[in-house]
Amino acid sequence: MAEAAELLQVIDVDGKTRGKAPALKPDDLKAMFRAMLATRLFDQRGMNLQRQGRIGFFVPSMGQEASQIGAGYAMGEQDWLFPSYRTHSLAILKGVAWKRLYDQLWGNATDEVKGRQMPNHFSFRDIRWVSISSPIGTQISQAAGAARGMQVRGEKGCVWAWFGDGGTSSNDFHAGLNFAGVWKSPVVFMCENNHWAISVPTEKQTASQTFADKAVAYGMRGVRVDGNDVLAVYEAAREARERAVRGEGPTLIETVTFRMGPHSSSDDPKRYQAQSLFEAWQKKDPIERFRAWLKVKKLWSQEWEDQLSKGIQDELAKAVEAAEATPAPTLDTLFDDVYATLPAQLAEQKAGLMEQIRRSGEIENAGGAFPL
Amino acid sequence: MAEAAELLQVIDVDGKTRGKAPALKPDDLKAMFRAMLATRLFDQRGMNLQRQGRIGFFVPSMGQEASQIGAGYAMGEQDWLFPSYRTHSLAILKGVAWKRLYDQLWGNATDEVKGRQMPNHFSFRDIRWVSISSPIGTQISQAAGAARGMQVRGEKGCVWAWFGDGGTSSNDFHAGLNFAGVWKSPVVFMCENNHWAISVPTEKQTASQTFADKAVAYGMRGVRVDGNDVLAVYEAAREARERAVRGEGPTLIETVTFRMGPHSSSDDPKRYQAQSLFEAWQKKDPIERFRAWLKVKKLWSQEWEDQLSKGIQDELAKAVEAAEATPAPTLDTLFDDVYATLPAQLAEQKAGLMEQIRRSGEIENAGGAFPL
Amino acid sequence: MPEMTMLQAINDALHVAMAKDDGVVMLGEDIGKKGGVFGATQGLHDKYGEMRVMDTPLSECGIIGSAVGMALYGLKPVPEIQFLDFIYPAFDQIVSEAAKMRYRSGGQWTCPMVIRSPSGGGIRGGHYHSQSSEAYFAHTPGLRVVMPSTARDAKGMLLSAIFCGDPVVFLEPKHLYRLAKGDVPAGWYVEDLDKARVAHEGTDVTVVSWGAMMHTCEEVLKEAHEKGISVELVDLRTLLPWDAETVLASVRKTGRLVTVQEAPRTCGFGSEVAATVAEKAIDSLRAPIARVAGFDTPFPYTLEHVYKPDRKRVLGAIEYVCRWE
Amino acid sequence: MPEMTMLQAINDALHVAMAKDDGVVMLGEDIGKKGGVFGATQGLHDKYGEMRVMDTPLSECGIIGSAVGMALYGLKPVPEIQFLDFIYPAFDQIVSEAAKMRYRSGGQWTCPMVIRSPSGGGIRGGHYHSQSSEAYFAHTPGLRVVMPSTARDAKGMLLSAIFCGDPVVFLEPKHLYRLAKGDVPAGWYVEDLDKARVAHEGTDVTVVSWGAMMHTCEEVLKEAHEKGISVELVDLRTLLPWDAETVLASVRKTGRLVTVQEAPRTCGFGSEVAATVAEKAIDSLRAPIARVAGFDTPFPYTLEHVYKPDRKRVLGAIEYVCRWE
Ligand SMILES: Cc1ncc(C[n+]2csc(CCOP(=O)(O)OP(=O)(O)O)c2C)c(N)n1
Ligand SMILES: Cc1ncc(C[n+]2csc(CCOP(=O)(O)OP(=O)(O)O)c2C)c(N)n1
Ligand SMILES: [Mg+2]
Ligand SMILES: [Mg+2]
Repeated sequence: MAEAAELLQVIDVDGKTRGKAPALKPDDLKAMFRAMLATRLFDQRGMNLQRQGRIGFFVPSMGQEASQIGAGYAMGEQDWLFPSYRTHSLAILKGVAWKRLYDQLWGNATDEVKGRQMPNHFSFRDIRWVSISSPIGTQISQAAGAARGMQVRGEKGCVWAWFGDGGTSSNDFHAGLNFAGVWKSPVVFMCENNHWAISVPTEKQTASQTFADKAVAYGMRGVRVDGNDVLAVYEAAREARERAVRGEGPTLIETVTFRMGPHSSSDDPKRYQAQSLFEAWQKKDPIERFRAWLKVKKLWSQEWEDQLSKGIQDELAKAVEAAEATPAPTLDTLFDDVYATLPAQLAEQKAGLMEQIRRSGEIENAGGAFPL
Repeated sequence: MAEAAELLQVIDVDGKTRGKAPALKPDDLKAMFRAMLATRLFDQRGMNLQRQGRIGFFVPSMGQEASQIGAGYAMGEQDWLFPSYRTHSLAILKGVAWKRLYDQLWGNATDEVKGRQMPNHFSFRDIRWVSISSPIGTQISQAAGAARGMQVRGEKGCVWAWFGDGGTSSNDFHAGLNFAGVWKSPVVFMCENNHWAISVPTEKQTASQTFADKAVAYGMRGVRVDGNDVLAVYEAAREARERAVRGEGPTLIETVTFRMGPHSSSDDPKRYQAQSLFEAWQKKDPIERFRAWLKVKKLWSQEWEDQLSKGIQDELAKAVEAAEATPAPTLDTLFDDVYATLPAQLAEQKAGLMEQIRRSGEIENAGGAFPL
Repeated sequence: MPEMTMLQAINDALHVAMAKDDGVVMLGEDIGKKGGVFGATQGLHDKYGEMRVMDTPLSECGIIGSAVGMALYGLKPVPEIQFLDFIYPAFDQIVSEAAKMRYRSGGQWTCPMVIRSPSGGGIRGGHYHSQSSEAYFAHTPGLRVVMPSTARDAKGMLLSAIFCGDPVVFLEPKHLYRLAKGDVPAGWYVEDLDKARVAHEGTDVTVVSWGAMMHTCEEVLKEAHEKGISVELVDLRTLLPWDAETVLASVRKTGRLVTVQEAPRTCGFGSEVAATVAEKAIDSLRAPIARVAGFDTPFPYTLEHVYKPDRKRVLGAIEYVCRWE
Repeated sequence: MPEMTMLQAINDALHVAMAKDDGVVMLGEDIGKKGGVFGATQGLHDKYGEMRVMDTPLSECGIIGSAVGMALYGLKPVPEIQFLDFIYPAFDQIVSEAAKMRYRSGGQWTCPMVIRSPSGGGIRGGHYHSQSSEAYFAHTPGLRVVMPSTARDAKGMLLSAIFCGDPVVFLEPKHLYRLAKGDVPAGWYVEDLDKARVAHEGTDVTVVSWGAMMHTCEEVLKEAHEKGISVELVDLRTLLPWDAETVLASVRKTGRLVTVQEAPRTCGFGSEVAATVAEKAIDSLRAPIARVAGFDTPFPYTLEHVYKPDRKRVLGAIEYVCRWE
C-alpha cells in the first residue's frame, strides 16, 4: 500500500553537499556546530561524573546531536517543547545556563525540580520546556493537547514532542498522533530512531517499514530524514513547523540516527550490540560530518574549534564546581508542591518528621545504585 | 505516501455480480443467507424483548450481517474467536443453540456466564469463543497473544479479532497490531467500520484516509472491503486466513458497513444522525443485496425464505420462553469463580451473607435502567 | 432556590464554569451532540461549539493525556470518562502525569483539571458499568478525589474543583443522578473541598459513608431510630485529602464507628477511615469498628442487588456495634 | 542447600519453571539478550530461544494484553514489567481483563499468569523507579498479590504462583535483590500462597510488614530488644488474598499492632491490616494501632532516605504503642 518514505539528505558522509542546502547564515551554521560540540562535551563530562560517583546517573545523547540541534534550530521563539530524557542538547542550544543543568543532575537545593527526579529529567518553564517524566511516551498525547490549546486560544506557534523509536509503541503515541490528526493541531512529532530501545533493536520494535510510515495511520505527513545530517534535519523540521503554523496540520518526522553511547550510565551495549554495527555508525558521526561540510565552506578551522572547546570546558568546570558545592534540598521541601496548598494530612506528616528529627537526630543516607 | 486502499466488491447494489464470485456451493450460499436472516430476526426480537422490559439491555447488529457472516464463513474448524458485543451472528452461524444465547440475555441460572455480565457479553468455550468484555479493544492485543500461542505450540489455525471503527483508537489496537506484526502471528483483525462509535462519526475518530490504511503502521496487509457484500467479505477473509495459516502474517480487514439500528437499546440516533444518511444506507441493506443476487442465481424463492423465517421464529419463541422461565442464579454463586479456589476472606463474606438472609430474609431487588 | 436533580446540578455547574472562564473546555466520548450518555453535558456543545466541547476518538488515554497538555498550556480542561470502569486506559496519565506534575517539576508546572466520571452501580450495568474504584485514586498523592452525594454539593464542589488548581477525580454517583434532588443555589456557588458534612447528628454510633451509599444510610436512619439507636451520619464528600477531624470528633462523641462503601471491602477507603480511628481515637471506641462494603468479587449483573450493601446490611452492622458489650 | 540472593533465587525459579513445563513463556522489555535490567532472566533466552523468551516492543499494554491471550490459549506466561512504576499502561488489561476473566465467563476462561515486577525504592531511582503500588492490586478481586522478603520465599512463591491457575502480581522488592541472601532448596520447591510467616516471635507488640520493609523491621528487632521490647514480626508475604488469621492471633497475644509499609500512607495496605484488627480483635488492643508508612507525596530522588521509613521511624512507632497507658 505505502512504499517506504525516502530518506532526506543534504550533507553526504564525507561532507559534500547533495541537493539543496538550507539558506542559513554563517553565524547560524557556527551556532549549530557550537551547540553540537557543547552537547558532546557535556555528555562526556556527564558520563565521567557518574563514573566518579559524583552524580548518580546520566543519559548521554552521543551520536544524536545533529538530529536534535537541526530540529531545535527550526524552533520558533514562542514554541512549546515536550522533550525526552535524551534531548538536553535543546536546552544547551537555547542557552540554558550550565549551572541549571548541573543543579538538576545533582538534585541539589537550587535544582529547579528540587531534587525530586533522577538526572536528565529537566524542567525549564521559562523556555516552555515541559517537565520530563520517565514513563515513555506520555509527553506525546500531552503535546497534542497543548497544540489543541493553541488552537482554542487562537495563538500562533508550534508544539514539539520528542521521543524515540521505542516510544512509537506506547499507548500515548497512538492516542497523541490520532488526536492531533483529527484536530489538525500545530505539532511536530520528532521520532529519533537511534536503532535501540535499551537492548531492543528496531526490527523487534515494529514491522513497519519505517517509523515515518506510521504517519499514514493518522492521516498526517510523515517525513524520514538522515538524523546525522544536521542541515537535512533542519530543513525537514523548518518545513514541518511552517505547515503546522499555517494550519496544515501535524507532521511526524523520523530522524534516522544512532545511539553511539550506552542507553545510560548503567547500561553496557556489549551484551546485545555487535561491535561492527557501532563502528559502521561511528563513520557517520554527525559532528565529523558537519565539521567536514563547514570546512569545505571555509567556516571551520582547528583553532576556532579548539577555542570553542576550551571555552565550553571552562564553563562546564565552573558550573560543576558550583553545583557540587550546593547542599541538598532541606527535608521540609519534601512536602511542598503535592497540592496548591498543604493539606492537613501532609502538614501532620511534616510535623511528625520534624519532631522525630528533633528527638532522634538526622536520618542516615543508605545510598543505592541504579541498574538502568 | 499511501494512497487509500481500494474497496473490494463482488455484488453490486442491485445484486449483479461484479468481478469474480467465490467458489461456494449452493448449500453454502443458502446457509450464509439463513444465518444473515436469522441474525436479523434475532435482533428484531431482542429489541422487542428489551422494549417490553423482559430483558434489561440489547445490542443489535442490523446492517452488519454481511460483514460478519461473510468472514464467519471463512473461519476454520480450529480457529479462535475474540468477538465483540455486536457479533452474535457468528454464534448463530456456528449453530450455538438459541437457548444458550437467551440464557445470557436473561442472566439466568443456566446462563453460561452465570448472570455476571450484561446482555450480549457471551462466552462459548466449546467453539473457542473467548468471553466478551465491555472495555473497547482489549480483545485485540489478547488475540495477538493467542495467535502467538499457536506459534509457540506449533499448531495450525487462525485467530480472529473483531472490533469497530472506534476500537481502532484504543491502546490495545495499537499494541495488538504492533505485536502481531513483529511476531508475524496467524491472526486476522476484523474492523467493522459501521460509521459510528455511539454518536461519534468516523471523521472524528481518525484522520486516516481509511481504517485499512492503519495496517501500514504495523507492516501488515490492509484490505478494505464492501461490508454489505457478503461474498466480497468472504473472499477477503478467506484469503487473509490462508495467508495467516501459511505463516505470511496478519491482515487488517476493514469492512465498510453501517449500523442501521441504534448503538444499543438505550440509544437514540436521531440526536446525532441525519435521517438522509440512514436512508442512503438502507438502500444498501446487505440482506436485500444478497437476496437479489441469490435470486439471479435461482437460489432464492419467496416460499423458501418464508419457510426459513417461520422455522427460525418458532425456534426463537421456544427458546425465549424457556430462558424466561429459568430462575435467576442462586445467591451463593456470587462468590464462585473469583479464584481457582475460594479464599478465606470470601468464604467468610459468603457465610456472612447467608447468615444475614437467614436472619432477616431475602434481599429486595431495586432494579435500575441502563442509559447506554 | 431552584430544585434540581444531581444531574441537572452538574449540568448547571458546567454551564456556569464555561460562561465564567473561556479557558474551561470539555472533551470526551459522546459529550457533544449527544450531550453525554447520561445527559450531563446537554446544551454545552450547541452553546460553545466544537472548540470548547470536543467529541474525541475512543481513547481515554488520549482524552486524559491531551487534557494534561491543555492544562499545562493554561486551560482548565474538564474531561469526561464515560464510565469509571473505562478510566483504566488513562490510568498512567492520571497517576504518573497529572498527579505528579506539580511535584516532579518543583512547582514549575501544574495540572488544573477535573476528570468527571459516573461511578458505582444502580443502573444494572453489570461489572463494567458499575465499579467504584475511588480507592485507587485515594492512594495517589497529588490527586484530589471528590464524591458528592447531594445535588447541592455536586454543583458547589464541581465548581470548586474546576478552579482549585489541582487535578481532581470527580466521581458522580450515577445511582443518584436523578434520585438525589434538592435546592441548589443558582449561578456561581462553591463548596469547600476539605470538609466532610455531618448529614445527621446522633449520639450512639458514627456512620461514615460517601456517594450513593449515603442514600442507603439515610434510609436506615429512621429504622435505626425506631430501634432506639441515634445515628450520626457523616458524608465524607472528599476522599483525598479527606477530613479526618470531623470523623474523629464524631467517634469521640459516639464511641462507635461503621463505615459504608459500595466498593470491594479489601483495601477500600473504609479501611483508611477505620485505621485512622484505630490510630487516633482508640480510647473512645466502645465497640469493634464495622465495615460494610461490596464483596471482594467483581461486580455482578443479575445479583447486583445482593452485591451492593442494602439497608439490612447497614442496619445489621449498626445494631452489631451498638449491641456490643 | 545452596545459598542464593533473592535475584538468584528468582532466576533459579524461572529456570525450574521453564524446564518443568514448556507452556511457560516469558515476555517483556530487555529480558532476552540483556537478561533483564536487574538480571532476573539471565540465561533463559540463550537456553530457550526467542519463542519462549520474548523481547517485546515498548508497550506494557501489549505485554500484558498478549500475555492474557497466551494464558487463554493455554500457556503459562510470565510477563515482566521492567519497573512497577511502568505497569500503569497495562492497568486496564490487569484489572479489567486478567482479574475478571474467570468470573465474567462463569469459570469458562481463566488467566493463569504471573506478572513479575521490581517494586519499591532502594536504588535511588527517583519517583519513577521506586514506587510501591501494591495497594492498587490488593483492591482488585480476582488477582493474587505476592511480595516475598526472603530469597527462599521468592523462589518457592514464584513457582507456586506460576502454577496456581490464577493471575498473580508478583512484586519483587528490588532493594532486597542482592541484600536478601539465604539457603534456598534446589530444584522444584513451592511455598504456600495463603499463609503469612512469623519471622520472629515476641510478646509485647506485633509488627506487620512485607517486602523490603521487612529488612528494616528485622534490623529494629535488636534495638527494640535492648530497650526491653519483645517484638513479634509477621511477614505477610501475600496481600491478596491475605492471611488475616496469623495477624489476629498475634495481636490477640501481644495486644499491640504496628504496620510498616513503604507505600504512601493513605489507603495503603497497612490500613487494611489495621481495619481488620480494629474489627476483629479490638478487645485485645491495649494501645492505638500505629501505621508507619511512606509520606503522602510522590517518591523523591535526593531525599529518598527521608521518604522511606527507616529504623528510627519504625522503632519510634514501636515505642509509642508500647509506652501507651
Ligand atoms: C512505560 C515505560 N516502560 C519502560 C521504561 C524503561 N525504559 C526506559 S528508556 C527505555 C527505552 C526507550 O527507547 P526509545 O524510546 O527508543 O528511546 P531512547 O532511549 O532510544 O532514546 C525503556 C524501555 C520506561 N521508562 N517507561
Ligand atoms: C474503553 C471504553 N471506553 C468507552 C466505552 C463506552 N462505549 C461502548 S461502545 C462505544 C463505541 C464503540 O464504537 P465502535 O468501536 O465503532 O464499535 P460499534 O459499537 O460501532 O460496533 C463506547 C464509546 C467502552 N465500552 N470502553
Ligand atoms: Mg531508541
Ligand atoms: Mg462503530
